[in-house]
Amino acid sequence: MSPWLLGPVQAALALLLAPGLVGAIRWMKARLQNRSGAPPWQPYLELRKLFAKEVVVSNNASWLFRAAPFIVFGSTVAVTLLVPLLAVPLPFEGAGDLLVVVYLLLLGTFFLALAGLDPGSPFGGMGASREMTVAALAEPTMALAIFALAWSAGSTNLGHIAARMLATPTEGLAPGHVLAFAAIFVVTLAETGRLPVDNPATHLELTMIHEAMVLEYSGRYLALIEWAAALKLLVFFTLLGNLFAPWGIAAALTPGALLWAVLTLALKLLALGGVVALVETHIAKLRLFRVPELLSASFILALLAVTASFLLR
Amino acid sequence: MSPELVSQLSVGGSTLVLLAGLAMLWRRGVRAHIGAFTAQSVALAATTAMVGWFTGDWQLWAVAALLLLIKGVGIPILLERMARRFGTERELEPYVNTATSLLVGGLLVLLAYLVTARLVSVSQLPTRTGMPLAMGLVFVSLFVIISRKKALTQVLGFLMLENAVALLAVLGTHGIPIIVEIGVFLDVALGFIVMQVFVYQIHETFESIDVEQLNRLRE
Amino acid sequence: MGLLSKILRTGIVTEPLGTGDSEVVHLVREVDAEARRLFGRALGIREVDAGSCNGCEIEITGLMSPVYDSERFGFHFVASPRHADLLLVTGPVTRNMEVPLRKTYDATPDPKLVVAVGDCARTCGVFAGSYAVAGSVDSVIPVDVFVDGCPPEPTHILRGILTALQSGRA
Amino acid sequence: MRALFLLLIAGYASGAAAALALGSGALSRWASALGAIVGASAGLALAAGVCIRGAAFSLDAPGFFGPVGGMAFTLDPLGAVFLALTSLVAAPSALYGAGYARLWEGRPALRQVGFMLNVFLLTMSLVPLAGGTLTFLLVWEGMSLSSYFLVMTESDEPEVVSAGQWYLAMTQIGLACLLGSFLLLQSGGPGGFSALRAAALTLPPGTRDAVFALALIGFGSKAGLIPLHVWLPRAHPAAPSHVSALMSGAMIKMGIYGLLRVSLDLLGGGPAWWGGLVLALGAVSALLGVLYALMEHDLKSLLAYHSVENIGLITMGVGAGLLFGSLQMPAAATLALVAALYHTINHAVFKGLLFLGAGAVLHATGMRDMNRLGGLIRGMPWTAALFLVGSAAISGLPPLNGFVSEWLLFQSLLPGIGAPSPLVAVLMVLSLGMLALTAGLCAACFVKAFGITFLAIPRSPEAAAAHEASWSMRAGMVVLAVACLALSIGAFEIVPRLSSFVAPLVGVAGPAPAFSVVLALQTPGGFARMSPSLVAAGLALVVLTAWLAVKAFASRRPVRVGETWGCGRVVQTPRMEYTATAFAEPLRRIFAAVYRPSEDVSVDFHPDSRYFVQSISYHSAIVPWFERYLYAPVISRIRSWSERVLALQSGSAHAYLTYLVLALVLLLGWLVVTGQP
Repeated sequence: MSPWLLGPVQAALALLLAPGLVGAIRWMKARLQNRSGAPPWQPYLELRKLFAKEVVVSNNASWLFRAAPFIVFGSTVAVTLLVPLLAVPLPFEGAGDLLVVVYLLLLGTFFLALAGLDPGSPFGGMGASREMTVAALAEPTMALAIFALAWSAGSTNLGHIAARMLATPTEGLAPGHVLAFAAIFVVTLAETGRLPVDNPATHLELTMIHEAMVLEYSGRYLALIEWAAALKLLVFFTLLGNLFAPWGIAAALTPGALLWAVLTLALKLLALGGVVALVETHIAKLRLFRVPELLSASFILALLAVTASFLLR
Repeated sequence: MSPELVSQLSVGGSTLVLLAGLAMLWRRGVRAHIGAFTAQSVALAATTAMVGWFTGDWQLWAVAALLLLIKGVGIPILLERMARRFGTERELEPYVNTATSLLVGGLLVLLAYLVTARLVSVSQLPTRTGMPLAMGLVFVSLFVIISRKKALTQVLGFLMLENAVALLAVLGTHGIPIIVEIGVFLDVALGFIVMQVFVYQIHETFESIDVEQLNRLRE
Repeated sequence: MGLLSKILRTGIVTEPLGTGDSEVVHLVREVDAEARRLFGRALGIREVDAGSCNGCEIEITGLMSPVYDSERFGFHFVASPRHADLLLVTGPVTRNMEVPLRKTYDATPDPKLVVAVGDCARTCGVFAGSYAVAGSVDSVIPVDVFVDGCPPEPTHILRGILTALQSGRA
Repeated sequence: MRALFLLLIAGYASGAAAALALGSGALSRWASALGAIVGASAGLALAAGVCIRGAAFSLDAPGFFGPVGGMAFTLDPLGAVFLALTSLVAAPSALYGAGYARLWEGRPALRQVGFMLNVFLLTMSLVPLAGGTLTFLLVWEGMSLSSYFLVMTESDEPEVVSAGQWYLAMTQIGLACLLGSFLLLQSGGPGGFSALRAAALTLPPGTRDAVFALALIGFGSKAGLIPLHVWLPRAHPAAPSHVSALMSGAMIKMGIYGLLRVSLDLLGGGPAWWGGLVLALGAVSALLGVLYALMEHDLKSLLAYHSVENIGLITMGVGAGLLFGSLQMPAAATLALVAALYHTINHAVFKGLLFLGAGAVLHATGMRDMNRLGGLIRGMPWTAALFLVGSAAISGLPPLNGFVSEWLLFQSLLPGIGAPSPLVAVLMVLSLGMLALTAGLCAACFVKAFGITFLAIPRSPEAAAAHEASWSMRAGMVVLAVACLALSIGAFEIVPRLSSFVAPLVGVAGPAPAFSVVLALQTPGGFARMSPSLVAAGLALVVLTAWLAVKAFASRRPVRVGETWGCGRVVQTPRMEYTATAFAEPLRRIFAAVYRPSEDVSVDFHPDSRYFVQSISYHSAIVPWFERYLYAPVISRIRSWSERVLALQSGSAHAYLTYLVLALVLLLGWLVVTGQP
């Protein structure tokens, strides 16, 4: 299989897995609440339904409201072309590094927030304001964690980082890495709207962050946005799984290796999903103005990660 | 164990010890603070044991055991009793708010890294890599003492300071003679008891262990 | 950790689909089949309290409880009518809720169903003739199914939703 | 070359002359704009020539200003970059201005602006061309004064006057520092830069430090580094919009140019603390700039604070370059300087675009207060789309140019951790964190700026009645928007050139570090690779595919237009929307420690019972702390002194005669004491 073909394959696989990941987390949460819960493939059914439904658009909304879902979805899919989902070296190694991934995700957030403001609904504005606040406060943590990773790997290119980790597995246990992992995990919770930052299952407008921005969306537009959100979660999990523990990722593009890579990837995603489900069962949502405390704690983790990599250089 | 592994482990261990200290700045509840202190003492004991294993020095093993016994078990029990006695008074209004405290903590760690840089560069021990973090914990626990209001929290700050010094000694000099260590323990125990008495007194007098109340003694 | 052990000790309390032949079980089997057929087994429900005494709300909350757990049929309550396929309306429509109810109905994209829950929804119950009451639900928006009872049990509400699904205006 | 140079001067001069000659009608508008465009195109061609050839162009004119030693012009690649970006903003702004100036028709203001704008552009284009101290200071002051007059265009409004005073004061303080700096640098001689370069090596370290410090203050006040930035948020809103675009896009960059020229070229770099200081100043400016921008709801003041922020980012690059240069890390230094230069160019383009957009809004609604705007995307679709492009670019979003230079900036800080001294490493880590926070907050701020201004329901009748800008204004903006995309996609062509320009400045022997492989940027040593063009292509492809797929497979039901969902509330009014202030409220609470907002709530109760509240009035203001603690005391001190001096002016002729006699006596006495004839 030619490396250029790998990109589309990765994107297709990510699109395929993402709703299942969300469904799996919901299922595990249901089980932890002693319910039998919806089956893990429920999100697929919901996407199918939404694509079939009518679209209602606010009379105050402009063309931006209709364009935003495609940009949000597109930018997230573009990220899946860059992250090491299945194999290193990556198909588009030279196209973008870890920073580009962060900026592409920011692009999606930016347009989603604008779309939230567009219909002029108070909830949309509230959601947009909060989403941008959280996103902005999460940036420093992400930057420093990337800093720590890149320094020990000698590059910010995702492929290099994963390959380096494969070459020297002991690196994975270095304190710098563990701390960076913890920091990025907290950022993942914040950026993908999970507890304790945002409650993905909330019905109360005043506590919403992500939901509040998409209250106006319906039908296929909503489907695109929900799919993009699931995809974003998958991207962050992939970064956590394949940058810090890239075992099982294919080094050569043989069918066997790729199959094994898919299998291990699925296992990693499930494991991380289980952790998230446990966390969400255990802790309550933070007040909005306690969120900065959480993020500054994660910033401290990232800072210590960098310091540790200073000390061990 | 290879020196590289040792230096990694000492960084890891002291990171855990430091994180427990920073947790004091993050969490509000007294119980959480006590838990953080316990975890810190255990991590400290583990680090000491690791160094002992590396150097093959039985005294360090003994010190580790003492740490585990006194600070990992004994003092936490006493603290729990105090907490139960006073009800769980939370650090609702520290002098510095939580987010800022955390950032200050981070800066203090960087400062410690700067001041210990030369020290680390001259030392030859593989465990030297952890020293900046231990020094960082010294600063952080001092910050805890000055920025928090509840007497109990300040006691914890003092105890963490002592942990930090012990860690510094273990990493910097591969441990001090056990006699000295025992002496230090006695000091700590004594100081702790004295402070306990003080805290009880404060509580008797003001029905609260908020040291702000002490201002009322002026008039 | 205490929480985890409790979770493990409690186990799954949802009424199983497979065993037993209580009414609920039969019902949920049918509901499952119908939901699968009509809305691709994914039904977004928007609950509108048009002025009820909240008795019906308590029963509706029961639907989401671990025992009935209607999420297993792909039902879930949504935060906005834009996301909804079915409106669950309770209570007599008060004058203040008349316009909001109509707006909610307009805001819901097609195909959509309306299930009116409780006696008040059909007859305005004890509130009938009050100066504050605009009328029954079907005097404001088209209703597919009425669920009687004051308040109706969760099973009846489930049956109502089922009937609405079968009525197949969707 | 020489011809282009003369054409540049001729173009601007003819534009100025036309404005004076042709009165204040449509003809003069277009003539002066045409002159400016000709001059700008000539400048662009000249710069391009120098950049491509890589050889400097120089021309001495001892004829002009004989008494002060004649004018000397040279244009090396570094200067060419700045000439290029100036001309790049100048041409579209002039075109835009031609349309914008219609509102002054029949008023002297038109003539004044037409003339001053051309003088401003001419002097500003000559700054990077200046080859000697005197020439430099002459054109520099020309630039400052002409821009001052442009700021004062609407001089019948009080806040414009006060803005002008602030601006004049800051520029003159800056000029004083520059004079001092150059005097220290120039030990006699004609003061050609080449001579200074040679002389600087022999200067004692103390003098070099003094030269650097004075230059930093002088150029920093022009660039708008905190705390010398106070004039920007005042002057930019006061000036006509295309002038603000030029000042913010091009003029403040001359401060960066001067800093680079003096510290790197003339002084040839210095001790590490220079770089550290500049880096720290840049980081602080960036963060505080964006934080205060978030609190603004005046569209143009918001953009002005973002200029402070971006100058901060550029300065971080410059500082890192100086620092690495002094640490003997030439590759890293080159990368940092390239990042700085590239961000300078990019900021010129997108900030110019944004100011022109804000001008179009002001032109259409007569308002700058975002809390009264909104819904403009219907009235003025072109302006909205173009402003959106600018917002995405300044937020560093792919695939636009801001993203490329911010990426380079991040990459240029990463090598810092490898620096020998731990202090440098810590400095780098901290500034990296601040850079990231700045980037995030900038995105948040432009969601606010665009979303509140252009989206949702109009908040005032003026906003509802907004009309689209005239074609020339739109054309000016379109040019800049296209440049935003081109500068991103063409980065792999431009960046290597920049590196070859700056590499000699930081003492890279031989070829400059490689910066690009096919279509992609690569940092020296292959630390990281990124390809803006591929990212752009990928994004376009994916979005298009998604659109087609949805078209093909999703339901074909027609889109129904309904009311905005507001939990069934009866009617939605603009008062229910989020305002700019509300949008920034969370950040304001989070960073309250920085803002120290003053808040007073006054509740007046019903006369009969305190249980009935009649009205609650809440007022809150944010005074930047450096203005409260730094400028206010100084100003009050000066005022008290001047009042004391006023006491001398008693008005009686005798008193004045006494002063004269006293002065004479003192003078004579001094001569006697010093024993001179």
